[in-house]
Formats: sequence, structure tokens, C-alpha cells
Amino acid sequence: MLNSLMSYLGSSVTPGEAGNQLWALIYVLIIFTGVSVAVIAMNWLERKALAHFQVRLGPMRVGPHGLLQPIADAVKLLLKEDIIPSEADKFVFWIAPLIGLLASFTVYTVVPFGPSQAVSDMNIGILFMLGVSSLGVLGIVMAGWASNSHYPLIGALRSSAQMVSYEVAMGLAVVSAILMTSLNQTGTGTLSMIGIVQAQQEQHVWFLFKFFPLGAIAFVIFAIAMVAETNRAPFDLAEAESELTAGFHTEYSGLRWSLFMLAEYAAMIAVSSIAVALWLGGWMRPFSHWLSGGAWDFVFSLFPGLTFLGLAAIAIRGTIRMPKHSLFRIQTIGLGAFAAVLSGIGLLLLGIAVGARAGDHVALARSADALNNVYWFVMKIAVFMYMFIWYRATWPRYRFDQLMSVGWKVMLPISLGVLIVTAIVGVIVG
Amino acid sequence: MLEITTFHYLVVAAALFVLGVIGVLTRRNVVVVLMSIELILNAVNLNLVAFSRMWGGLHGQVFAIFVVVDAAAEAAVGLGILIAFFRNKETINVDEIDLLKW
Amino acid sequence: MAEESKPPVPPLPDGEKKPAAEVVPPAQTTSAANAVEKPAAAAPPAAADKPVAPPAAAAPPKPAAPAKPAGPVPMPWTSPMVEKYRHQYGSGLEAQSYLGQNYFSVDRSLIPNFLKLLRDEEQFDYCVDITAVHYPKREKQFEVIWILYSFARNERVRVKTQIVDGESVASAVPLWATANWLEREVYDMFGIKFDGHPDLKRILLPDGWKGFPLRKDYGILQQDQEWVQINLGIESGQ
Amino acid sequence: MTAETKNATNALSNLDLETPEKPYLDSNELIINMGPQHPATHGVLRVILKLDGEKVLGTECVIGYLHRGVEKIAENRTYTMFNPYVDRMDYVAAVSNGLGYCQAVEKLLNVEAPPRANYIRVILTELNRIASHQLWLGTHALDIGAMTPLFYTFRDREEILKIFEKYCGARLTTHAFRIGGCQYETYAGFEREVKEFVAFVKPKIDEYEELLTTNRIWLERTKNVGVISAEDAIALGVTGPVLRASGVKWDIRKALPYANYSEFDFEIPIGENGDTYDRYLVRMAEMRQSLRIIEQAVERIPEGPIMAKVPKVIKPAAGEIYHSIEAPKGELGYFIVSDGSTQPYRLRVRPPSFVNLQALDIMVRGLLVADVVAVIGTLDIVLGEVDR
Amino acid sequence: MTPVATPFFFYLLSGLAVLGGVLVITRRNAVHSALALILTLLAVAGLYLMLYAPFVAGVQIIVYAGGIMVLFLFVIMLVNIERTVKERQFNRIWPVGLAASGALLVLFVSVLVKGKALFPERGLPLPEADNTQKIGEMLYGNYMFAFEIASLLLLVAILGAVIMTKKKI
Repeated sequence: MLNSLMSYLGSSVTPGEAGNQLWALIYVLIIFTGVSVAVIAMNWLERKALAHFQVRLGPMRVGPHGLLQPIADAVKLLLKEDIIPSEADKFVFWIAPLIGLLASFTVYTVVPFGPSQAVSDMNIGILFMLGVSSLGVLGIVMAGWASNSHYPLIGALRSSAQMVSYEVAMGLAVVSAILMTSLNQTGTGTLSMIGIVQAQQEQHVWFLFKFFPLGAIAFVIFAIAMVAETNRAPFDLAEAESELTAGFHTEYSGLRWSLFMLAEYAAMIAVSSIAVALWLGGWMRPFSHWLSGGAWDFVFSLFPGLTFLGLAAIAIRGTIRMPKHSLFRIQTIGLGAFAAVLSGIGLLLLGIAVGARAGDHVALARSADALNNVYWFVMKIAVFMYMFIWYRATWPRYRFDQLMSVGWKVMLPISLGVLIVTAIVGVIVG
Repeated sequence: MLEITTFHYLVVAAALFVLGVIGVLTRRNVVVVLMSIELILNAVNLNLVAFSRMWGGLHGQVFAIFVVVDAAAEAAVGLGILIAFFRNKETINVDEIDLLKW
Repeated sequence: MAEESKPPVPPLPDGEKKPAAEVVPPAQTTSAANAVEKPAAAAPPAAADKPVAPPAAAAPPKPAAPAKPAGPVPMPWTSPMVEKYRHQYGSGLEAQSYLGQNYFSVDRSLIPNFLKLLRDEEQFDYCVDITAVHYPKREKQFEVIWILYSFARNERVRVKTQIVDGESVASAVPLWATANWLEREVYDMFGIKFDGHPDLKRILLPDGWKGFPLRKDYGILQQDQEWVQINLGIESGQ
Repeated sequence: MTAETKNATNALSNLDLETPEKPYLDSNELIINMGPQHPATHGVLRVILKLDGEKVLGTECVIGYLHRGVEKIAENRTYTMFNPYVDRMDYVAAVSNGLGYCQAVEKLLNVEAPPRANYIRVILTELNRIASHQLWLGTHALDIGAMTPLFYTFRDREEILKIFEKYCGARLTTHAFRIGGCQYETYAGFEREVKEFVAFVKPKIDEYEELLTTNRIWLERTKNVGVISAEDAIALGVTGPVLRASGVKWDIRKALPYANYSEFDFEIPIGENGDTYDRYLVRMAEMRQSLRIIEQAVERIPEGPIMAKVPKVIKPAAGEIYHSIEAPKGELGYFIVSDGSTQPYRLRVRPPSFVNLQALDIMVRGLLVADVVAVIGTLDIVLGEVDR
Repeated sequence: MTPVATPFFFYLLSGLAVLGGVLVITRRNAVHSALALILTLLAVAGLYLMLYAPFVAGVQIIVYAGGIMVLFLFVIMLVNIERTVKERQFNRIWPVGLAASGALLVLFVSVLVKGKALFPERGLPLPEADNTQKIGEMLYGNYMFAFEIASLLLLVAILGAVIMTKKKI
């Protein structure tokens, strides 16, 4: 066991490829926990950010600045009565959120957080991701149908039509990115997620900027389609609360409802990671080509630690500005402790980075590398998450027919055109 | 455990095929009949891919992809007919589809 | 108020009617016809000298002598329009003005025609409101009131008719679509039926409710006990 | 099919739905109850939607859930006692309601409020119009899916409510006016605060417009949605911004001026197409016009008494009167029949929301469910006033 | 990627596939049938992966499970009449159908038993890494014509479906 644990450490491929089930399991656990924590954090962040967009404070009561609000929410949802409507199809009603959850979490097996930081590297990685994430619609459709109620049914119909239509444009945009992977020395493209990122590394360019503006257009199409794909504003027709009360999950409550939310946010992170891997260079740090060299590598490797220290600084500022009333003592202590934890993590990360630079300890260097890779990947995803919130705060909701016509009449032709032009340019240039 | 050979896959495919045939021949609901046809097509696909593996070529897999395309076309047309039919007769039972024209 | 009922006089046949072109409003009304376009200029500053605010009347109303301690009284209302219709309908129609607001008291049988004339010939194209008043002591218990407004003339007029309990009135829905709900509300509150209404049913009260709350004999605390018990499962809604 | 939907089917059977051909999947026409509890019905409005897929074939409004019998109550209260009740009808424009009622009774009494009272009335009423439109904008945008304007408008509406509170102690159901004038003299700094408010809210209105007016999705959601032509609007008795958006330049403040509106210089914004977007633009412009009126009124507000000579016991002579004002939602009319006693013999309220709501059906036929929500929002109904 | 515990996964997946198939033809409710079919499709996709056909597996998931089945569910919801659940599920000639299927099964079994010796123990090694690329080359090389015909077929199918479902073009 220990051997099989240690045997992987030296390898530079994913545990799935190395055939190391134990490490694969560990990765799965890490990713599952990480995504769940990210969803919880996203929940808090969305409420907070949205609140600040809307000139209000958002959650402030549970924990300092509402930091513990997601936990309180989770507890509430777990304890809440779980209602199944009497006329509902019990089995389907029960299994629908699980399907959604399963679909959005299965995607993470091929998300490349780093060259070897993924559960597995399938040679059909992107195909797998698109396929599995498209299964999420089944959960929504079944939830809407099983509720045996009109609003959920309409929500489900909307959602299925919407997701199927946007998948087409999304797929074509993805294909144009995949096309770019073949423009290297060997002339062979790849569908593997890690391969795609490595192709960007090889070509020294994020595909976002490749054949400017072709890559950018494909990226924008994907970025729009992925919002539609995850049923988020302004494409949140399936759960449009002002029209369909809550769409497909109108009849859901408590735990099952929270599973839907979990699935939705996990799917958001998943599609964002596709976008990051395909167009934003995956785990590559910014300017890895222009600002190359050991010194720059070192500078950029400081970023993870500095980020945590920055967060810690914000938390410390919050602690200092906390009212000096005895009622706030616990909150102050809590925020202070949070700041301490954050700065501890930051210092640790800085230490690793510095240590990797100073000594030539292989394990340290490797973990510094891994941290960097994961850090940049997560940071890029975070940008997308923020965009999701921003969209929601800014835009009204599309109407169903408009959504469809945008999907079929605007995005599909453009993505087809981009694909064709990319192919032509690829042939000419490569 | 036994080594898995092409034979095993063929057995599974045969089972799926027979299930599909039973569905097509006995069920009344057109939607289920269509789904049974999908089962048959899958059985065929499984055979194709298994043989492709057996002979080490990719022709079987390519053919399987064509079958999937065909299945998509069949589903679209079949469900289209079904909707048109349902609109006229308000039934989706296959044994009530007994007129060539209405 | 004109309480006494008049014997119905059938309107003149169409052939004898004056052609519409001759029905020219008086001069100041024609100028007021533009009021929709530039009303501020047309409207005199109404506040200072005249207590009656709106310059609504086409024919300037008789100043409703405010000095009179007994209060204002209805005045006869004269205008070319009134003259024309008085001529046409005779005693079935009475035009009066109270506090500068003009109204016709019309016999019930004249209502459909008269409203149609007002709309088509006098351009009262906007039916502001339809309502009713219950006078239990009178022989004709109900007074149904149409409040009409003309954009072209910038003038508001009321048409009233009196009916006995159980009698119906012609529906104004064919003339003004807005009458639909307004008549339903009158029916709901007073139980007055409107002939030719497309969908005369209760609007504010629930469908099975018994009684018509705005009648004077309906107490303010009264309710349909039975309905409340059956549908709400409580003894009383109070 | 539950019993509920069966009832709904019956309720719809009398709608003359023009279906020249067999509708798509006719056995699957959906009957949907939108409301009485629904996020977008602005209260307890129940709209029975008959849908073909998502296309609306017909609607039927079921109202009366908030019916309190205001007209019956009026017959059992004295004129003075009834005054606060009118605030509860259109509870987002309580000041307007009060103005209409007080003026109607004043007319019946044949008295005129003194000029200073009229100025105060105009200022407060126009502030109230802005508040009402702000609330409308927030909720309407929320219906269409834009969350953020709601919070902006509520933030700014708060300033108006503060002025109300300082003036008369109440924020929502203000009961600001009395028959014959105003009860309260303005507080110290009233003029200054109103001026500050005007300066404060002008850029805020720009801010709302910045979020919405040129927003592509907003345009797509509102342009050519819920179109009502001027003829239809007049026939349906629709008033207020909805009528003006259809191109009819008619505002009671100009056409039949009351209070002292004839002394102010302002414009009547009108639209062209009568769609949801035009109604939006008209209301936005109306807010600006209201600010103009307020600015002029604050500048010119005279000194003097604020109450006319009104007897302690209000006992109008027998007679009847109809008086209407331009409330934020349209023509708000009071038809009062007096029998010479201290109580109105009959008091009829002509509610703009009630009449405007009637237009919903023809406005949404053939549109989609999402548009129903948009149109309900754009009609700017308040169920307290619809049901009374 | 080297498959692990091959027999276990094979029996698991094929068991699931057959179970799904049985459920498809026995469930009263069409939605349940569709769910069972999805189960079968996913299991078969797993079997494809075991047969070193990742691209076909991916296509299976995307096209079948993600596309065709959503279409099925969509239509089931559109034509969802509850009485079909309460009605007779099998047509009157079901014994004949069953007998015919039984005969087919017997045929299959006999063929498989007789021909068992024909199948080699181990398939020839298939290069997995460039599976997709090879398939692509074949699709656009050897089978180009067939590929074009397939695309034409799809186009015709789309048009047909649209024309049939539209009440008025």
C-alpha cells in the first residue's frame, strides 16, 4: 500500500494514467471536497457580491460578515422537512437531483488542474466533459416531469430545449479550439484536456489570443453558451422565479433542493474549467512566454501565498474595524482567527515557494509547481464565477423564443463560421 | 474470473437485441417501441465495436458511428410522426394506428 | 335631482335625425377640441376666480351661486347638444348641471340609443366609469350612472337612468370595451343586470356569494354565512 | 387534472378564443394558474392562463382577494373619518388618493383650498408620483429579471418616504391632506430638503436608465411586447402612462387642471408604439417632469393659511359630484353622492388599476408566458386599488 | 489507460445494460422506460470504453444519452396522457411476438454456441491513444462518401421532423 502510494509520487502523469487507483481515489476525494467547499464559498460570495452590487450588505449576522452563513443555510436545509408532492412520481422525483449532481461531479474526473493534477486524462477528455455535463439536463427534465405540476413542467421543457440548442453552438466553439491544438509541430490534435493545455503551452499562446480574433470569438460563444447551459441569469429561464415561481425545482425543498443548488454551482465551476482549459491556458500562469525564466517563475510562484496574505489583510482590516462592543467580541475573535488561518496558509505557501527556489529539494519543488498550477487554474475559474454573479446582477432575463433565436440564428452560424475560418487559417498558417 | 472475450460481448448484444425485439413486437406505446428500436441499434453497435476490437481495425467503430447517426435520424423522424399522429388521433398506441390516411 | 320618472318617448326614426354634420359644437368647444394637443394654453387658470375647478363644460355652466346658504342646486343645463337631444327625445331626457358638472337624466328605454349617439356623434369615446346608486325608498330603486368623457371636446358628462329592482339595462360593452368589468362590478355590488353583456358574473366577490353588498339593505357587517362556512371552513369572516 | 384546473377550464370556456385552426397539440393545452400566490402578480392577483405550449391563448383575471368593501365602508363613515381609508387603496400612492378624495369633497362643499395648501399638495403628490413610479420600475424590472434596479429604486424612494414621514408622521399610508387644505404646516427645512431631494434623485434616474434603457435584453423583452393601440386603449378606458404611451397626449393635470397644476410648466411625455418599452420611457420621463413641477412649486410656494374655512362637521348639500385626478396609475375618480348628511350616501371610486388591468387580456394574447409577467408589470397595478 | 478488474466491470456493466433493457420493455410509464434506456446506454458506453473505443463511447453519451434521450423525454412530456399508464400495455398479439423473439433468441444462442470456437481469446491490440484521430481519418478518408450521405440523411430527417410537427409551414 505504502509502496503504491509512494510509487506514484515521482511520476509526472495523472494517477489514472499511472494506473494508481489509490492516488486516483485520493484525488477524487480532494476534488470532491474542494468543489463542495468552493460551492459553499461561492454561495457566500454570490450573496455578498450581489448585495454589494445592489447597495446592501448581504448576510451579516451568522459569523463575521456572514462567513458562516452557508453553513447555517446547509444546516437549515438538511433539517427542513423534505416534501414529496403526493401526486409526484416518487422514484423519479427522488432520483432527479442525484442525476444532476452525479453529472456535474463526474465531469471533474478529467478537469486538468495541472499536468498531473487530475484524476485521469482521457484521450476523449473534452468529449467526455461535454457528454457528461449534457446529462445534467436529464436531472432537470425528470425533476420537472416528476413534480406533476405545470410550472415545473414548463421549466423542464424550457430547460431541455435550451440546453440542447446551446450545446450545438458550444460544441462547435469547442471544436474550433480543438482544431487549434493540431497546429503544432507534430500536426496531431488532441481531445485530452491535459493535451489541450499542453498544446497551448507548446504554441506559446492561450487559444483566446490565437488567430485573433477567431479564438476570442469562439471563446465568447462558449462563454455565452455555458451560461445558458448552466441555467444562470440571463438565461435562467428554467427557474425564472418571476415567471415560473422556481421552474423545475418549484416542488423541491430541503435537502433535495440543496442538491440541485449544489449541482448547479458544481456545473458552473465545471463548464468554467472547460473554458479555462480550452482558451485561457489552463494551469499556465499569465505571460509564461513573455516573462519566462527562473526569476519570473519565482515571482509568479509567490502569488498563491500573496493572495492568501492579501485575503488575510482584508480579514485583519475587518477585525480592526469591528465595533469595539462586547457583543461583537466573539465575532471579532472569529474573524481574527480566520485572518490568522489565512495568513498561516499564505506564509506556508510563500515558504514552499521560497524553499523550492532556494534549495533543490525535489519534493518541495514539485509541490510548489503543483500549487502554482492549481492556483492559476482556480484563479481563472474564479474570474468566471465572478462573471456569473455579475451577469446576474446586471441583466434582465431573456424570453424563451429570443433565447432560442439567439442560440440558433446568431450563435450557431457564428460558431460555424469561426470553425470554418479557423480551419482555413490553420491550413494556411500551419 | 474468466477472461472477457468477444464472445461475452456478443452474448450481451444478443440479449439486448432480443429484448428490443420483444419490446417492438409486444408493446403498444409508440414511444416505448421507438426506445426498443434504440435497444436493437445498441445491440448492433455493441457487436460492431466488439468485432472491431477483435480484428484490430476501426471499421466497426466507424460503422457504429454511422449507426448512431441513423438512430438520431430515426428518433427525430419517429417522434415527429408520433407528434403528428398524436395531434390527429390523440393516442400513442401503435395498434390504433390502423389507417394509412385520416 | 330629477327624481320623477318620465314616460318613455321613442326616439325619432333615423331618417328624421339631423345629419351629423350640422351638429357643430359651439365655437369655444371647437377650440377646446384641440385641448388634447395643447391643453395648458387652452385651459384658463381655473383656480382663482371660479370655485368650480374644471373648465370642463362645453357650454360654460351657470355659476353655481356659492353665496346661497342653502348650498348649490342643480341648474338646467343648456347647450346646442342638449337642445338637439331635448328636441329629439323630448321629455325622456333632462339635462342638468350641478356645481358645473353636467348630466343627463335619461329614461331607461332610451339608454342604448342615447349612449350610442353620445359616442358616435358627440365623440364621447371614453367611458370613464359605470356605477349605480341604490335609493331603497324610491319606486325606481336604482340609478345607473355612466360617466363619459370626450377627448375631442375635453368635456365630461354623466348619463343617469333610473330602474326598478330586477329591471336590466342595456350593456355598454359594444360601445366601450371598458364597460365589461365596470358592469360586472355594478352587477356584483347591486345585482343590476346588463343585457348583452358577454360574461356577466361576479367580479370582486366569489362566484357563489349571495347578496349584493352595496345595496342599502345590506348591512355593513353582513356576509354570506353559508358561503363562508363552506368555503373557508370558519364560522364567520368577521 | 385536479379539481382546481377543471374549474379553471370552466372559467375559460366563455372566453371567445379565436382559434381558426386546430391548435397545436390541442389536447395538451395547459391551463395555468398564475397566482394568487405568485412572485410576479404584485399581490393577490390570479391570472388563469390558457396556454398552447408557452403561447398565451387567453387569460382571465380573477380578482377580489383583497376586496375590503371600501365603498361600503364609506357609506358608514363620515366624510372626515373616511379620509384615511383612501390611503389603503393604492397604497404606494396614498398621497394622490388623499388629494383626489379631499378635492372631491371640497368640490361638493364648494370650497377651495388656499394657495399655500395647494402648493404643498402639489409637491407631496408629485413626490408621491415619483415614489410610485420608482416602485413600479423596481418591481417591473424584477419581473423581467433585472434584480438590481429594485434595490436602487427602493433606496431612492426611501428619501421620499423620509420627507413624508417628517411632514405627517407616516411613510406609506400618509393621510397627508384634510378636507379643505392641509392639516400640517411644513416643517422647518421642508423646502430645503425637497430641493436636496430633487438634486439627489436626478442623477439616480439617469442611473436607472443607464441600467435599462439601452440594455439589449431589456429592449428585446419590452419592445413590441404588450402593444395596445390608441383606439384600443381609449375603448378600454385605459388611462395614465399606459394611455400616453399609446400616443394619446392626455393628462388630467393639463386637460382638466385641478389643485394649481395650471400654474406649472411641464410637459406630457407620450410614446409612439404603445408597447412596454414606451410605457417604460413615458414613466421615466414623467418622473423628470414631476421633478420639474416640484422645483417650480418649491420656488414659488407662497405664505398664507393652509386650511380653508370648512365647517367642523362636514355636511355637504345634497347632490353629486365626480372629481378625478391624475394619479400615478391613471385617472383616479371619486363619484360622491351626498344626501345632505354627514356621511356620503354613495361613494364610488373609479380606480385606474382596475380599469387598466382589463386591458391585460388583449395585450397578452399571442405572446408568451414571460410576456404576461412583463405586461402585468408594465400596467402598474396595485391590487389594493383593483379590489378595494 | 489500462483497464482494471476487467471481468468485474464487464459483468457489472452488461448486467446493468440487460437490466435496463428489461425495464425498458416492462415499465408502464414511458418516462421510467426512458430512464431505464438511459441506464442501458450508459452501460453500453462503459462497455465501449472497455473495448478500447473511447470515441464511440463519447459519441454514445453525447448523442444518445444527452441528445436523443432528451428528445424522447421531451416528446413524452408533450404527449403525456395519463391514461396510457392505466391502459393495456401489450398488444393483442403479444404471444406471437414473444414466440418470435424466443425463436430469435434460440437462433442467437445456437449460433453463438456453435461458433464460439471462432472467437479468439484476446482481441488484437488496438492503439487507444490515437483512436479518435484514426476514426477521423477513416471518416474523412475511406468513408467520406458514406459520411456525406449520413449528413444528408440527418438533414432530411430534420426537415421531415420539422414538417411533420409543424401545423403550418
